[in-house]
Amino acid sequence: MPFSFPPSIEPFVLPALYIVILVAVFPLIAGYIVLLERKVMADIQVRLGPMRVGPHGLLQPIADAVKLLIKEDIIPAKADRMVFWLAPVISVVTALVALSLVPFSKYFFVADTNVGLLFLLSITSVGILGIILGGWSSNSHYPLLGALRSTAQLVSYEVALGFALIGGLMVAGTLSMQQMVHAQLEQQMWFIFYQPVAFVIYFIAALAETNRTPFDMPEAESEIVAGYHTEYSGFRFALYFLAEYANMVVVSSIAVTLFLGGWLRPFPNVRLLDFLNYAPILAMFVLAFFVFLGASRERRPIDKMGLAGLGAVCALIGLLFLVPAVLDWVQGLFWFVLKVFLVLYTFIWIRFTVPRYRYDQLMRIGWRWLIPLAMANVIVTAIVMILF
Amino acid sequence: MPESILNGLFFYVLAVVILGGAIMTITRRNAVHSAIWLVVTLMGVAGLYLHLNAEFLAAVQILVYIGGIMVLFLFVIMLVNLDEAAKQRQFNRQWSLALICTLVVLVEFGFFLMRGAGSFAFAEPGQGALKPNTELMAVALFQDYLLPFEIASLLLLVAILGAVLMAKKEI
Amino acid sequence: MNEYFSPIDFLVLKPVILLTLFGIGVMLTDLFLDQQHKYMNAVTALVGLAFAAVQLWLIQSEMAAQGVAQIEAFRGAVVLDRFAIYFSWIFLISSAIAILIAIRYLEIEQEHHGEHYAIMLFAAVGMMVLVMGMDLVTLFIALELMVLSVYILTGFLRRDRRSNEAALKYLLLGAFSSGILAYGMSLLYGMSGSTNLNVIADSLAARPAGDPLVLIAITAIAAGLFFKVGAVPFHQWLPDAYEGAPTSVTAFMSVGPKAASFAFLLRMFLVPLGSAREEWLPLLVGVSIATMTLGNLAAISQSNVKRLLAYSAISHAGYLLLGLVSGNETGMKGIAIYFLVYTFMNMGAFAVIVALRRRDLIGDEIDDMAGLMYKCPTAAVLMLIFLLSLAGIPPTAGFLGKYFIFLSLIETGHITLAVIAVLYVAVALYYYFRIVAVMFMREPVDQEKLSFSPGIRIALGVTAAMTILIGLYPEPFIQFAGSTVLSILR
Amino acid sequence: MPEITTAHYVMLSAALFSIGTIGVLTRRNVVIILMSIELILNAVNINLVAFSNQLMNMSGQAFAVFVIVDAAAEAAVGLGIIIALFRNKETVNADEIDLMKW
Repeated sequence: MPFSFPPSIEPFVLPALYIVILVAVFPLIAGYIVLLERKVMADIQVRLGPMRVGPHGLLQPIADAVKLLIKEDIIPAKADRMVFWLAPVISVVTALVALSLVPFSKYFFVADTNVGLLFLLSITSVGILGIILGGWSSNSHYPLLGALRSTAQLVSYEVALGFALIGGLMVAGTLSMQQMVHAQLEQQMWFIFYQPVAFVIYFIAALAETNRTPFDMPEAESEIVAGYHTEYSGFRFALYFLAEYANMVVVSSIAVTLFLGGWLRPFPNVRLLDFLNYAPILAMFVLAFFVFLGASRERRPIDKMGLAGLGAVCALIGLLFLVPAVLDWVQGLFWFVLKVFLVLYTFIWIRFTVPRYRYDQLMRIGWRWLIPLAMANVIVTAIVMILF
Repeated sequence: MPESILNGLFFYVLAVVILGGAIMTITRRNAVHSAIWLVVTLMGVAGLYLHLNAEFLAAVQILVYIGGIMVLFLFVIMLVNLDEAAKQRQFNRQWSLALICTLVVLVEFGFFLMRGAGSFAFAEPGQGALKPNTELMAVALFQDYLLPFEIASLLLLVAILGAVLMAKKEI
Repeated sequence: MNEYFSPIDFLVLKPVILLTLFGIGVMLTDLFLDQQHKYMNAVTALVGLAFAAVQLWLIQSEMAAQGVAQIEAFRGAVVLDRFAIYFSWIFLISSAIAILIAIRYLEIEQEHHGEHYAIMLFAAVGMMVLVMGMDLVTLFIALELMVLSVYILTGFLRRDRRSNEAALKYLLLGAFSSGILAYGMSLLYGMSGSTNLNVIADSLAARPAGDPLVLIAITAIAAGLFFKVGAVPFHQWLPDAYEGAPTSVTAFMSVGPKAASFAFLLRMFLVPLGSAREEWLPLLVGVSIATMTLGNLAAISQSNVKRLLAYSAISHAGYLLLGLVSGNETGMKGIAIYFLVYTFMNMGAFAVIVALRRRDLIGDEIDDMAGLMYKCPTAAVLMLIFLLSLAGIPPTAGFLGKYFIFLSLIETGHITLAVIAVLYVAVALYYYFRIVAVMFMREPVDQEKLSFSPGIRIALGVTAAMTILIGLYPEPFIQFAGSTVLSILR
Repeated sequence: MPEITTAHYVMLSAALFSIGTIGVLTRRNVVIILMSIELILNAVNINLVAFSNQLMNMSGQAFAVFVIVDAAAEAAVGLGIIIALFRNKETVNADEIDLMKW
């Protein structure tokens, strides 16, 4: 290191940097997840999806963001202004704070504490306040109903979610997010293979926790308009939107970390597969190749140039990865992001495949099936662990 | 000593947050506002726990208190719709007792300021450790306090029973 | 066996475990019972109590045979000594009687759910652990289990506003007092570095007299405990809770939880705070005088029998605190025997009120007792016996407890206190005889016969028989009580 | 700035405790009374955790966990009773709960 910080603040430098990166970059990522969702939806429905803004609609998220920001900001006349202002902020802050506990790679994480997963759960549980307060402060019937439904749903499924995680935790033997990944390295097995039931329960509960179909009761358009954020518009609405996608990323990250090997590459112990370490380079070059291919097919010159530039950037990044230090640093991040996106893809896939549940069915699934099943899973796991 | 100044700052900021939140909690007219201020206080207390080497407890505080109890409070406030109550007189007549409480605390503070922190003699520090926090908490809960732990499970069972019995229209 | 759970732990907890299992069993079988067969829940609960009693008996006789005075379990968190066993008997008996009188009453109120009996058993678990506890954490959580169960039982008549209100008041004040108590406990922990009562006792004894922290801790703990036993000035919840609760529950909470709270109070004042006796004694004397005064004087003007008995319960708490004021062997013996007697006479009195409950008549006003002598002489005579006993008239059992407590006061030189207490007994006679006068002198308002359910018959029979038996033939009971409470005196 | 000692935490806890007590004694709204009780229990927990830190002993933190459990149980039952009461009589003011003499 050419220069160094004074020892008293040295441990805070990297985390602070990572926080800045996360806060700055995440809204963009969320925007592109939305684009991904729309594209996947279009594909499932045999359409093209957004194509206007930029080549293949690649600039659509930015256009959306600009639209939301310059929209008129409406606060209902009888709303509780302070709370109305506060509620989306709570949602988005808790969601972003939760990201700080996610281990993106061996090197890239803001904090790794002894009680990491518990903290993560507790912070996401605070997000419920944003929903219930948002619904209440609008001083309007539909938001209030939506908020109450949503809260009941979140609280109910949090129990199942927690129990499912306990199953995984018992195998991992730690609450620290980094240690979980290391435990999977040591036991040479992703925990999804030890805890398939827990993973399935977790996945279902996670769908409910993030208000995704088939559990998107709180925003069931036909019944209660848009649920708790009916009265929200413009920037505040964007905040709720951001929080929702941040929550999706967080729950997927937990699933990846605890059940799918975190930032480990597949089969990290098999020497034969060491070539997978170079997968990030390969991926970048393949990406660049496809972008160039797409560029050659574009008609408008501006699109052609845009895509060509993007391809060049991809290729450049691929070249950068050839440096061993960079490759080592990027390695974990690559696998982690890949796995998270696979989980997110499943979320999206389910959204456009499965119909929505009725509210009472939703509660019944939670209380009568998921929670008892998750508890049984914990008990069986405990017995098996004592016996063997 | 920057370390101790940092510690002091941390303590005083959190103390202001906690006490300010508490005072706002008991003076707000609207029960929802009270609840929000109570959340502020609880967050401050959680921060204090982090400062006092009780990470596990800080997480539990947020998870159970804010994510559970306060949500329950808000839920009930919204169910029983307190708009009427907010327009009425907020305080009852037991001011005298409250005044006595305040006086007692002031006397206590006066004593504290006069005699200094050393006048309160607590037990000597022991040989134990507080880290790794979760593991030690597990040992404490499942070995030293196994019986209370089991009884706490019964307590929660009774609480569930009671809440359902009271709140459900038809059993 | 692994290191943190030993067979001894299991042995000590056996009665408690049985009660818990039966409580859960009641909840499960309740699912399969229709409204006509809900009484089966009561039977299950009684069987559970019987099993627990058998286990308790086995443990007791085993301890006697091996000459063991006390068994420590759970790393000193609980101690099963004779004191705990003695009070456990009281809890088992009072729970059984309360269940017996609850069956018909809940049917009439149309709130006959199995949960009632389950919660009662869980409350008994809390009480039994509470008297065994030697550790602040165990004591706190057991206390909360007990009081939380009682809050729910108090509000069990969900459609009745009086019951709702009583439960809410009880819960708010009870939770408040638990908070104060916990605050005092936290200070004790800070001063001694341990949650074990014996360690706390040692480290408090080593402190200089008049230490401000000790004073604060004593004040907080005393306030919390006085709340729980219903001593003045923390008694406001008690009349309301007694009046609003279902009568069978009132009978239960006037004996079981009260005895448990009192046993807890004794344990706290004698073990950890034992060395600070000079500091809490004046407080205790003041509180007990105020309690007797208020209880007895306020009872005079009551028109509701449940409320009257509530104030009389407050005054009884005053007498019991006097036993702790004298603090010697006779005083302790007095407290122990007082509770045994109180169990029978108080529950008997409430059982009579329960028997008066009919579909159109609540039966807890004094006027509802008018002419009971002509309608149902048995009930009237039984009530007379219980009231005489509550007042402390010699041939009945109630005399015995008061006798020992007054004797202990004289032994320790608190003559003034003894005189005051005896004067209040005269006041008490007045208001108890108001009920008697109404029963025997007034004409009945209606002629409808009382019908006794089998449960109430058994409950009345047992309570009346024991009230008379203990009064006429007290020696074995005195010995039983006397030998058991010594274990708590350090 | 003087060193922050356990006594500072105890003072903070005492202040929080008395604010909670004042809330219980003076407010009419029963929901807010319940919240004040939560303040009191938090004061207890600050004490316990501060002592635990001073003594290097986990008992205090374990005790605090049980206090939180108790707070949750009390809040659940209390709010249940409030709903039952509200169903029968539409008020949440403590001194309007007056069918019996307070």
